[in-house]
Amino acid sequence: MRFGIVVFPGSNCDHDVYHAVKHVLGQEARFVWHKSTDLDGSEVVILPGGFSYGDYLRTGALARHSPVMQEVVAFAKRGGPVLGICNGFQILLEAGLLPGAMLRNRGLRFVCEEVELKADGRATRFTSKLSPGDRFRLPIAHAEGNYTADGATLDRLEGEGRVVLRYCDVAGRVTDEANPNGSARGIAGIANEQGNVVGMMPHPERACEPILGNDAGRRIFESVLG
Amino acid sequence: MTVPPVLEGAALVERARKAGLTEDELRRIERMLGRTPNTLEIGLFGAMWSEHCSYKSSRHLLKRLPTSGPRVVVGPGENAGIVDIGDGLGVAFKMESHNHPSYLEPYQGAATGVGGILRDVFTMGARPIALMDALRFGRPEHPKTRKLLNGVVAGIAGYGNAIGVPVVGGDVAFDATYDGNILVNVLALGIVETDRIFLGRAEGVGNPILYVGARTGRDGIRGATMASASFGEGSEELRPTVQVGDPFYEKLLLEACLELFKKDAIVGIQDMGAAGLISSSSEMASRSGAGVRLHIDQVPRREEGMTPEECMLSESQERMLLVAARGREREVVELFEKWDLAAAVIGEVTNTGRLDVYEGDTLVATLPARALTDDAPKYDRPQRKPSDLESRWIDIDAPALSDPGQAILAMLARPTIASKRWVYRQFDHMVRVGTVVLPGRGDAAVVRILGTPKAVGIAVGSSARFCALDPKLGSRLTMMACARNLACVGAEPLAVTDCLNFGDPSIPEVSWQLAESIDGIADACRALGIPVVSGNVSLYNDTEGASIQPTPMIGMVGLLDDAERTCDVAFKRAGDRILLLGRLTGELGGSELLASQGRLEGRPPMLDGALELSVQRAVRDMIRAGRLASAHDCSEGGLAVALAESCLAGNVGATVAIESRLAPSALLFSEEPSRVIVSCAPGQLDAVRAIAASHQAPVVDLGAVGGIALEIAGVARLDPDAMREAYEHALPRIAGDE
Amino acid sequence: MRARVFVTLKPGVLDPQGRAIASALVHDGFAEVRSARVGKLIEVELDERDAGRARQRLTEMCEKLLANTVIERYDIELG
Amino acid sequence: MRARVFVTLKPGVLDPQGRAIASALVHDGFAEVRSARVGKLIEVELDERDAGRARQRLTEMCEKLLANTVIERYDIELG
Ligand SMILES: Nc1ncnc2c1ncn2[C@@H]1O[C@H](COP(=O)(O)OP(=O)(O)O)[C@@H](O)[C@H]1O
Ligand SMILES: [Mg+2]
Repeated sequence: MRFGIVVFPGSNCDHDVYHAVKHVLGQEARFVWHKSTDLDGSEVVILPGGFSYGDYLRTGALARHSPVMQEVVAFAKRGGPVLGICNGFQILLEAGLLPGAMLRNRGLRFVCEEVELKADGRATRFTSKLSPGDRFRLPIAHAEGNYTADGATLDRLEGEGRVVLRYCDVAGRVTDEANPNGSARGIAGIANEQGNVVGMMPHPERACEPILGNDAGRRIFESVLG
Repeated sequence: MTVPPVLEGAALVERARKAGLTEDELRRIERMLGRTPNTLEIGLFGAMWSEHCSYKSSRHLLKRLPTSGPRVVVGPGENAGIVDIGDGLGVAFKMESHNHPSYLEPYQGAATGVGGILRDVFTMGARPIALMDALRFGRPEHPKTRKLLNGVVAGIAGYGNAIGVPVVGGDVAFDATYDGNILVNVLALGIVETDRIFLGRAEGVGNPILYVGARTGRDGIRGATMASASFGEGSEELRPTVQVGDPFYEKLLLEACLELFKKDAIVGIQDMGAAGLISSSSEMASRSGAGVRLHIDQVPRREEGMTPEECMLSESQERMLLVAARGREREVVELFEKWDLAAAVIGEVTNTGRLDVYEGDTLVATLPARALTDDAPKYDRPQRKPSDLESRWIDIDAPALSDPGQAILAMLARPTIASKRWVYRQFDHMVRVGTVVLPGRGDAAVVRILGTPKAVGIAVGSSARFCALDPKLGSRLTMMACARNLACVGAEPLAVTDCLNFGDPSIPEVSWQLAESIDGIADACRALGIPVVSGNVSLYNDTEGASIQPTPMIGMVGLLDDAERTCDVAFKRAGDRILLLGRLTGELGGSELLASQGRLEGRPPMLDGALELSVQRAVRDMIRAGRLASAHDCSEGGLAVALAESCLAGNVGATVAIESRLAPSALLFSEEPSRVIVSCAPGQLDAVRAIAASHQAPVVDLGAVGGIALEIAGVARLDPDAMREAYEHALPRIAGDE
Repeated sequence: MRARVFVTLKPGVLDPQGRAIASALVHDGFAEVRSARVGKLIEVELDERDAGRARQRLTEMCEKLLANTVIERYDIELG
Repeated sequence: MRARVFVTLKPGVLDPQGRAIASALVHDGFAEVRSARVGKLIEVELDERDAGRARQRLTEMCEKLLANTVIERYDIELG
């Protein structure tokens, strides 16, 4: 499958996704420059993590105005699979492809560590290889992952099974202590109604190889391969 | 446009003094030029002859360091050193201090320190893959410590995280000696193809000189001079000299430069760091022996009304000076414009050996380039051994411990020993998917080199208490501790970078410390068979007459041929055997145990060079042969702390019984060198012993992994929650998070 | 023309930064502080003389870019 | 009493964020934008009725905590 990895000025996990997709999963991967006006035949689009536009103003706010985002929105509307990881998730929120917004982490600090997660909701293009309740660990690395939306939106996301990843403790409970950033209802990842657009704060591309101590992230990429 | 005035008499001397030049130095300049320099020229000399830029008090001492070796591709003198690691690749690395700016404005000071050292590495053509930070703060209870700690860590995170280079490890300690002079030393390491290295040279008469990157403002004017002055009353007034960094801009600059390096469009490049344009242009000119003509009015600016002097001395961040091949300048400018960066031709290479600065058609400064650089004065400062030193070398009687278990917990809670998770959790240490041994897990960081089976190990540190008691021995111990840390992750030391953080060199005791320390580093380099390839000297770390204890910070880089054959400190499985490689002599001089009693006393422990190398070789071979489950060096806090850390990292207990006639305090807390605690599956025991024997490394049986508590037979039993409580909460408390 | 744009969190949206500032102030001896909220102040320099037109353009800027209207509100001050 | 504290960068201090925002606005069709600078707006709710005393306390808060006076300046608005 051909993966297009969008490179915004300030993206810095673009090479990592490329490595995971190409060298670990053996798929075709190419970078798509943010000024580009087509997706170069991509069958899967990934918005990688990093600090697009330095995270200035608000995370993801400036990136969503990049020329390539029109194409990404059109691709998503056609049902094409789009995964936003970390800053990519923030961009999807700003672009309106997913509901809600991000606030500063509750502790106000950048947090980089591996956290406990559990799969939830219904199957999406990026979580079909996970079953609700599956637990695993993935790294997070962000200062603004404190997901927020109004109560009605949160209820709707949950009701429609669109909360796909939650922070939890080792027993699988979604608790305040297990929540690294204050995110509403322990939300770590959500999907759109059709399940083709997914945003998540954890970095699956950092956990695809045993040498890195964890390969749980592979299942996210394998899901989209079908 | 007019030529800057030439002053006379007292006004001249005063002007020179303000620029940081002594009257002797002014006279020396007059002799070199055969005339009196104009005011602009005085400013240029002042910056270039500052301690920070000229190394005038340390240069002759640095000559004692071994700098060559079969793997050295680029040694000291360039922006970073480069060492060959095979496969056509090299590692470029350097460590640099940003102590003074970080004290005045911790966030921006530390952030721009990261930006500056990254530029030093990527200017060589290398892609940065790792950062390490070595920090020294004052006492936790000092009123400034909390703010400085928070600001410095946030600044490193703010810059490093945004630019996407992982901070893979570091070293943090607290001591009253740094109350008024914190240390912020950052090491950057990159990978370069050895046939595509770029140097800071201005070559080829007529080649255009380009300015690229951010526009120039009045940031940090006289930063180099400030870094060469002592702190005292009123130094807070130096504030406007603080530079502000923009990691986003630097990320663009990095990517643009790496793209540029793939073409053959440039002949030399150098970042604009301390003393900005004057330093980069005169260094590029004097390295190649060419000359440079600059048109100062062509420099992209962000502020109006800047004088030529301000333009030449500005330390605005995220800027590079480069020499393009003639006719290729258009291409270079277009490439930078693609990345939305400013680029402009501001001069050309000449064959005059001079630095000529024009404003419009007016020649406002004309100086021999070498007068600014190589011909800066060199001072062989008087040295004197501190008179109180030997009186501190008393024999230490092992203190009695009323409750050894409590003593271990107290040691785990010492800020210098306690977990640094609060720090590295704020740094993205995983970006670039290279970090094989994460911070907090290993004695050294291990970063794999994608596209090869190899990895580099990086260790930083400084045993400042040992150096305070005996700078030469302390520096040797520091070097060996770094090498041992590398051995504990399976790496073979390749080369060293250093930051020599010392006080005011005009004080003979400080000069003595510097000289001794350099000798100690040189000795250890020879013993290890490795060179120093880059580094930095930071003097005048003193406040109101009190200099810091000597703190030679060492950054040592090692190679692993197989990234999979590495090791961390965590005990793994119940039943694994625990062994100590090395001896137990119980020396306590200069230990953290004594420091916890407010005592800086004793002789640092003896270093037996042969034993040290045996232990390092043995542990490295064991890891390479895949025999070990864990390896952990015994350093601050001794055996007890090392055992507790291996338990905590592995989330498992251990039962240890040590036959020894030493008093418990000596057994538990001695910081003697040349010791490593290893664990292995029982089935590997014979092989492990055989490897130790083949290197004549002594082995002491300690016990086995298992249970949840750390039990030291007849001494203490420590429950994991108590250990974790002591170990994990010290830093968050200092920072004010708890 | 110069303008000041104030972007603040909507009432009801949690403000972790404001909360931290308030508690740090109280902790530092400013016991009279009841709460704090943090917003952004964006000073824009415009090539536009007409106030009405400037306000209209700034409103567009806010809607398109300067504020995230899911969680933020904005105020424009000319002059 | 309510107060608004404006914390802005001192003139001459580089404002990377403002620079990025201005260029994004221009790219987005707001060609009339010449520059932007970003500051903080801190709204503080105080248990204090006396305006003079409030201003004095807020000044202390700015000096101690709210502003980084190395690179920032502040303005206090009561009301
Ligand atoms: N303590 C040291 N040991 C070895 N080399 C050093 C030391 N200090 C400085 N150098 C070398 O001297 C040169 C000048 O260093 P420096 O002035 O710090 O560089 P920069 O211009 O980037 O600030 C560099 O090549 C550096 O590696
Ligand atoms: Mg340099």
